[in-house]
Amino acid sequence: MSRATVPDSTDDTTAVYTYPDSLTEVPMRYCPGCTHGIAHRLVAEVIDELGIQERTVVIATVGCSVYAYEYFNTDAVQAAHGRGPAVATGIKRTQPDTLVFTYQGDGDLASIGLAEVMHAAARAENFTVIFINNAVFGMTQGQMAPTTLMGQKTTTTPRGRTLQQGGHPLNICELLATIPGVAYLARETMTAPKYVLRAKRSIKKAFQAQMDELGFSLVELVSTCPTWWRMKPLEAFKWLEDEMLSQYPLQVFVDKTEQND
Amino acid sequence: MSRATVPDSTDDTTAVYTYPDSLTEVPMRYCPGCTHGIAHRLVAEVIDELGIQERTVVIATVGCSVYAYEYFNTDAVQAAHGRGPAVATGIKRTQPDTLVFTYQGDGDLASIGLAEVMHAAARAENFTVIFINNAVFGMTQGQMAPTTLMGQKTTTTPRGRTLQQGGHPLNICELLATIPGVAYLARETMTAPKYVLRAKRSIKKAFQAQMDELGFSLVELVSTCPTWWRMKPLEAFKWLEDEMLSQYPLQVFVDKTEQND
Amino acid sequence: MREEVYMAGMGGQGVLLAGQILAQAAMMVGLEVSYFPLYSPEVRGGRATCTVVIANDQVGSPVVGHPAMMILMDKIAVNNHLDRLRPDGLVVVNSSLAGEEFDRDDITTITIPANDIAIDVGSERAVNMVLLGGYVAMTESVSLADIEQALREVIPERHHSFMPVNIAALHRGAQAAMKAISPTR
Amino acid sequence: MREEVYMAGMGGQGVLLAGQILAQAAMMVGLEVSYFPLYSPEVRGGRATCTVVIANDQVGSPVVGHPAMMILMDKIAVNNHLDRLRPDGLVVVNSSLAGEEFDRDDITTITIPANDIAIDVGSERAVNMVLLGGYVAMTESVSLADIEQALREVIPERHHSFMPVNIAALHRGAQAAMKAISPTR
Amino acid sequence: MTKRKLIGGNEATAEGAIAAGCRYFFGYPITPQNKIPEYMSEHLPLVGGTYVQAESEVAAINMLYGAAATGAWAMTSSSSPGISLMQEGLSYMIGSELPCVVVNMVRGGPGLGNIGPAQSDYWLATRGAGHGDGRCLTFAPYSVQELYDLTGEAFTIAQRYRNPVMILADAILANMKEPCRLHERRDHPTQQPQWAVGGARDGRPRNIINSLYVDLPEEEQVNLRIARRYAEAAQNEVRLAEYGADKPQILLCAYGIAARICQTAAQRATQAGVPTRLLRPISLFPFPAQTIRRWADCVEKILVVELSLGQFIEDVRLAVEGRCPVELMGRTGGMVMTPEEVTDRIVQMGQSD
Amino acid sequence: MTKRKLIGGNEATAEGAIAAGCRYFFGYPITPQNKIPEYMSEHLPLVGGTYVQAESEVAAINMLYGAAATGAWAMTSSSSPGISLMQEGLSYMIGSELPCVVVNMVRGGPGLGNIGPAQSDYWLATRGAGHGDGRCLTFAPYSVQELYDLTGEAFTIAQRYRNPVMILADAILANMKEPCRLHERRDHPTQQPQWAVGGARDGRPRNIINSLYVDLPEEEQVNLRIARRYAEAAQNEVRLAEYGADKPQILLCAYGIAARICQTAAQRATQAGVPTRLLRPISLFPFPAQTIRRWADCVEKILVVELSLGQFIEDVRLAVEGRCPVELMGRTGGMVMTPEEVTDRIVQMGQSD
Amino acid sequence: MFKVIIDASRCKGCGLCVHFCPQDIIELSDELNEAGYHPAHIISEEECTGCKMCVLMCPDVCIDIYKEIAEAAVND
Amino acid sequence: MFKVIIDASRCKGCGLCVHFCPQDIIELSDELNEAGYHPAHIISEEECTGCKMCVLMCPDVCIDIYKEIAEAAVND
Ligand SMILES: Cc1ncc(C[n+]2csc(CCOP(=O)(O)OP(=O)(O)O)c2C)c(N)n1
Ligand SMILES: Cc1ncc(C[n+]2csc(CCOP(=O)(O)OP(=O)(O)O)c2C)c(N)n1
Ligand code: SF4
Ligand code: SF4
Ligand code: SF4
Ligand code: SF4
Ligand code: SF4
Ligand code: SF4
Ligand SMILES: [Mg+2]
Ligand SMILES: [Mg+2]
Repeated sequence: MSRATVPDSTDDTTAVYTYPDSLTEVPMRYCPGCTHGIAHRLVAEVIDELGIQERTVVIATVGCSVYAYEYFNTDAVQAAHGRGPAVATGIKRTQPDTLVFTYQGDGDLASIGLAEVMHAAARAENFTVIFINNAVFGMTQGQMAPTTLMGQKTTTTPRGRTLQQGGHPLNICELLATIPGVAYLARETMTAPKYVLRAKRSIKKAFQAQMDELGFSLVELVSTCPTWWRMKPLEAFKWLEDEMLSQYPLQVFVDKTEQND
Repeated sequence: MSRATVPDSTDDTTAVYTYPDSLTEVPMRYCPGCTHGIAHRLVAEVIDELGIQERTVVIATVGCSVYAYEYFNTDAVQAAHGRGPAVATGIKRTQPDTLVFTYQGDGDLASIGLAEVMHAAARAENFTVIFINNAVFGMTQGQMAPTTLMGQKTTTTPRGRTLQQGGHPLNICELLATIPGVAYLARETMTAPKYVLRAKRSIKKAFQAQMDELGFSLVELVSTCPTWWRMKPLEAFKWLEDEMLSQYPLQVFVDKTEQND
Repeated sequence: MREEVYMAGMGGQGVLLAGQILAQAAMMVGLEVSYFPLYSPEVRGGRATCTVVIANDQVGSPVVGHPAMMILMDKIAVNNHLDRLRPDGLVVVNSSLAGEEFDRDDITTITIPANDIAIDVGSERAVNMVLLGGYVAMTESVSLADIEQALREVIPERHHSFMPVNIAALHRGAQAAMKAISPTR
Repeated sequence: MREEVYMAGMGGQGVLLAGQILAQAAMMVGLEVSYFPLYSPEVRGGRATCTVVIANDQVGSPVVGHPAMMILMDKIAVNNHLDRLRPDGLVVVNSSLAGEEFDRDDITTITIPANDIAIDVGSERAVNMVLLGGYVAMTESVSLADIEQALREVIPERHHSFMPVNIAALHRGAQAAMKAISPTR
Repeated sequence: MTKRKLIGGNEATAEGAIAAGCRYFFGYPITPQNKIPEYMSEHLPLVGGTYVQAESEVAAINMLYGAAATGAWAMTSSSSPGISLMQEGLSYMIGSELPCVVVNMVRGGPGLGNIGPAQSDYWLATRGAGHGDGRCLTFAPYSVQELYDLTGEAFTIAQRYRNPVMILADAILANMKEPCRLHERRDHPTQQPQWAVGGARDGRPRNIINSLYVDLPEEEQVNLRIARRYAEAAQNEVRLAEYGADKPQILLCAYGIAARICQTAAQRATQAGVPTRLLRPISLFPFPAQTIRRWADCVEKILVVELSLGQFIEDVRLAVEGRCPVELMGRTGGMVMTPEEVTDRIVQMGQSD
Repeated sequence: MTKRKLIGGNEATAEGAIAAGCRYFFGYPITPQNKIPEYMSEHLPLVGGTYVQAESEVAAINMLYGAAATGAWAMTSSSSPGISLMQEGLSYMIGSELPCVVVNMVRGGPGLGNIGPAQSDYWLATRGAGHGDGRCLTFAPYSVQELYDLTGEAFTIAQRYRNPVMILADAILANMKEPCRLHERRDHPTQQPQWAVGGARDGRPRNIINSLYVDLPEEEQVNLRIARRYAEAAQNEVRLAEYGADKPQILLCAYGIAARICQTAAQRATQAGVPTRLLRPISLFPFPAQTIRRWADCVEKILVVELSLGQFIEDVRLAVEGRCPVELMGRTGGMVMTPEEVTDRIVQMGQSD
Repeated sequence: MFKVIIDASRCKGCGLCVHFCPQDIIELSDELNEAGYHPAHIISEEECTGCKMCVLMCPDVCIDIYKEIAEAAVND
Repeated sequence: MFKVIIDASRCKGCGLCVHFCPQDIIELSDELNEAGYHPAHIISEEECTGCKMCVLMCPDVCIDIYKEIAEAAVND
């Protein structure tokens, strides 16, 4: 049952959509039009719908989403840059009946934290990763990330990313797809309602995989950073669709929940 | 021209095989029958054959091969555990006309150093990795490595590796094969003369790729650790062939030198 | 001579730029100067403050507990910082966003409707220049002409088309300040 | 009472096991004891040494500069360590691998052809027990019977079939030592 | 009284933790402490605990962070290079006010160094825990029995002060075997502390474990609270032991394995006519500064003996504040001084006056 | 005399390095020093240099290790948490006797902390470099000009002592803009030092860069050699500056940004009738202990002002050895004291006697 | 009939709801909110179909939608 | 005719050359070398075909092989 259809009783109306329980009321500090906010909302809706708010622990990592512990209305742990998956491991190993997810940017996960996420996947650790790939280090002011596109200008690739300076973009899902410990793995985006709905379905499956103790799950959300892309929010959506999706095609890579049904 | 056919002139004989120039005469400290020694010899022969001894820098990493700087008769740098690829990056970026290779065990490369090797590959750093996968931490007395097989007993999996405790074995070549910066990538072994010859060909190609500035190259050598497998050298060869090769099949994954010819 | 000025406003209002231009001007007339910003961690929409200290010789502390001068760009800035102004200090306030009423009567208050003036000279983004002009009118370390010079250095060449607006804003701010010297003193 | 013994040999010769058995025996008779090994970093083929200190009450330093006693398992051990034996000290040497000739004449030297004896009792691997037996014959802290007790504790159950050989080796070592008290003293 | 068992320092450390209620171990192998993870991997499953071999020390300390965040009694162990890699994680632990136990079996450094005994991580242990004003509470056992006892106690102390506790030993203590009295293994506490995460169930307010404070005054308050805990620890947790002459001419200061060496040296020097007392700090932070200061007024000289080139001596000097001369006898790089050498040095000091 | 340019502390640091001949930068972004990598990525390619964005600080320091091994003039920069992650690598650098320059723009800690100014990495910088007896030579600039000058000089000093040199500043200095005189960019030295790797060509004996010494006495000798270099540095590289009253009643000790604050405070306190002198160590290791000790005999009291809770003060106390009372005025967690507050404190100290 | 409530204090004026509303009934106001943004508002609520596109796309979770109960009952 | 020289001081007696020699002409000695291993030695050099299998498999690079020059000249 979708949280959105739960009637929030007032005198003469039914709620079609109201603010999710699993978000606090703290206004989010993201820049206008940044998809971090959409991603937060989707995760919160999924937590509401699965009825797991009281069992959930969010792991806020270092990036623009570092304050995730203020936004998600659940227990929370703030982890060192890149180490969310190690922290999640520590939590799940001691409290296996919690539901744990890390929320990590591409700098956090694909740069400094690559080893931790890959090893967690290899160990088939039973938690979920929400991976926000916006092709840039947002919080630190727009430097190159491992996922920055070839030719993309950032504050540390002022002439555009080149093979010589920064190498090739790293495709995290394609890497993780080779690892047997992965139970659910998908790449989604949020630049249109249909994508948002797809993304939410994937997030829900990822949590479902965790609830069913199938192992490691990760949903990559190809995201925008209008500020450091130096674009208006809608321009950023277009650039994402035109430029990023060919490097990061949307796909469900692994889905062991299906076998489970 | 093969180094082995160079006549080492004595009065009445020609050398069919003599000790490679690129090895010092320091006796190697490896246990009897350990394939580390074969791997060293092969690399040294390749360096001799390519005539690059004076341009080569070996990066000894931390594992039983930590003393590689004593054995290879070239400039050498000893790197912190797992960080060989970062050190190699630093050397190649400042001295691009050197030939640099790291010599790394599976603990070094696949456990603590996973991020460094993957990122070096993604950056298409132009050096070579010799990766010794013996399914165990040799130097520290036989603990589980990421490449330890399921069920394998080690000093930290006294009841055999299980999914719960240690997760799945990590297949490094399969992971790296998804990365476009890789110019040469192969998995070989050394348990029989034919394999040894194949392994040497791959090592030579990897160095060739580096000399041609094609990017990152890596040769995985499926290896033995008779001591911590608690086997005689020949038993270890058999166990490797029977048990390891199904998890780590021999294969040339990427070969851009071909396109270059 | 040691001149300490503290500026505060919302990120995007050009607080930091105003501080840098003042610092640049001071340097160009041969004074010693130190400028330092404090951002809040939000990339946008956060608060921005900066301190500029100008001196004949060594600047000494760039940190100032109770500055003698302030430029406050909006209500929040007034609420957060005005109490730290030194008694007998001088504050230039943007009355468009902060009103005209303040708690303190031991200071000199220059109120300038900077948003209105900025719109009037052609760009709401010139609010910072209006207030800076007002400030310069009240101090002796640098002149409006020095600020104009500094502007040319600090503003990238490709934005020099905005020069006239900025200069107009400066002067209008200065005029407004001269008129506005508060009677609360 | 403070008894300090230093043992050295090649890895694999059972130096460390000998030290542990001695320590175990000392503990079992109610003494205080400290055993510590020093390996060289090669997994195999390296050198192994250990120190055992036995005392009535606190052991104090487990590190000993000039031990009063030594067990040296081969030539290299003699070359590397004998000069550190305290004047008037006692050394038990494996003459099978180290010969009978030593540089020092200010010490008591017990030479035991330990390899030969070990082969004789049925296992070359019992060399360490032969030498330990020789040592125990020369000291008062523990007896051969104590060592036998300790052996039973230290050797894993599944290897208890080797017990008789080890015990024989101990006793033969002790006999050899009694006979061998060197006339160099 | 329980039976004594001849047991190695590493094993005693691991067993001490298990016996005290530790049920989670996250670690990465490194000599000379490999027997600790090996022991844990063997024994923890038998008591319902969990051993996780981390992919690195960085991962290990962050797994520990996660486990500690749930209130679990958890630990890691390593040796010098691995402890260096844990500095960021330890700083996070301190900043987030999380208890844990970290064992450092120090080896010769810097860099890869060697696996000989050393005390050259003194600063790393007592000043360390990376960046920021936080520190580890640090204890230095000097025998196998003390490794066992202190590692066990460390868990209680860590919980009390919500701060990492470091057990600082060395390659000799790690490998040394001595008789040790073991007590029954205790169960680990089942109730989560009130601050721990694990799901905000049944209406309990949600908990947040965090070291980020954008509000600078709030961060300052946090740091002052942590500093107050250290001050409290300085009241309650200072431990030391003293041995030897009651009216000493020379005071020896040494901790850990160096103190063992000095125990014998103090005895011999006293016998040789230079009355010598050994003061052995067991807690390194908090440091027994007051006792040392008191002795400084009564002795001719202090000799500091450490397996490093002048780290521990700074704490002694800070305590002494010039009251008497303080001399250093240090070794480094895996080397140890012998009791004979220390004795000679004391006798020489005693005679030079 | 060259023209003055209004330039930020980060930019001055980066430009100072380039101007001195640094051509290689390996780093990972972190606030408040992001403008350093950004500047480097923009400018290094223009002078034939190379900027590599490492995947982490651990990778960055190890890339630096590789670059330093070839004799290249190379640097990295970071801020507190990143510097914690570099501890193992720095220890390797020291153990392998490699020169390099590391900049730490300290922020509020521990843990993630905040991006406010702090000096709470004092121990990390001066006692640090991870495990072992090694240390970084550490310099603390206090103005944009000094950031520029000292960062440049750091390369020469690093080469001279074959040891990492750390530039320790903070979030205010990083973001502060001040007039700065820039000199011409110098070319970097083309000849490899004799110990560097890069291929053993033309019959030169092969070079090995290594910190592993299985032979313990050899390792001890290496450490003693390194210690001798530090002793040499203590002879040649101690730097300090003094300001204020010639016959002071109170001596202020402060470094970096705190010294800037104290400059004004010393002036005002003197004016207020308490003659005050400021002693500002510029080199933190080696530490200007002798000068402080001399002053300790001449003043009533010393006030140590630091943006931390009592780290720097230990070096002052070690220098003073009880000759006069040493008091602390510390802030933490990103907070700073104002010159007014310091003045008040001095005046109060001056009157209490 | 739907009731669309946009929390103007949270709104950052990103315009995504404006763009994605198929009925084209959302607009940014000329006024600034406290945070300095031009918040979105509904210009013609009666045309709203309750499709939730605006909700789906809003990064700041500013939008609540209610349905009048009479209709709701019919629909259920 | 080939000359096979096995450096007994380096040999660790692993037996790999013994196993892989197709001519079965290598054996481990009963004696111990300095390092305590039973080194390999050739028992019937005349049967050696110079196939280098022993060389290929020796982890300690103990084996050198020479060919008598007369024959070598013929082969070249
Ligand atoms: C150890 C460490 N290194 C560096 C940083 C600085 N830092 C903070 S966020 C960040 C990158 C953030 O990028 P990303 O993960 O992509 O998140 P985004 O802001 O883009 O959402 C970095 C490098 C840090 N806090 N800690
Ligand atoms: C930072 C750090 N952590 C741990 C170690 C200890 N260590 C030395 S070698 C090694 C593993 C070696 O295994 P592998 O790389 O597989 O090499 P092998 O010995 O098997 O050839 C470890 C964990 C270390 N030296 N440094
Ligand atoms: S900087 Fe980029 S990623 Fe961060 S909140 Fe702003 S738009 Fe989003
Ligand atoms: S421990 Fe294993 S890997 Fe290491 S040298 Fe011995 S056999 Fe080889
Ligand atoms: S619910 Fe649909 S029609 Fe109504 S305002 Fe939102 S987007 Fe427009
Ligand atoms: S999408 Fe949300 S934040 Fe953006 S304009 Fe609409 S209501 Fe405002
Ligand atoms: S060359 Fe061939 S035949 Fe000759 S000894 Fe070696 S393996 Fe045997
Ligand atoms: S293969 Fe080499 S090391 Fe092994 S037995 Fe033969 S010669 Fe000796
Ligand atoms: Mg990002
Ligand atoms: Mg291995």
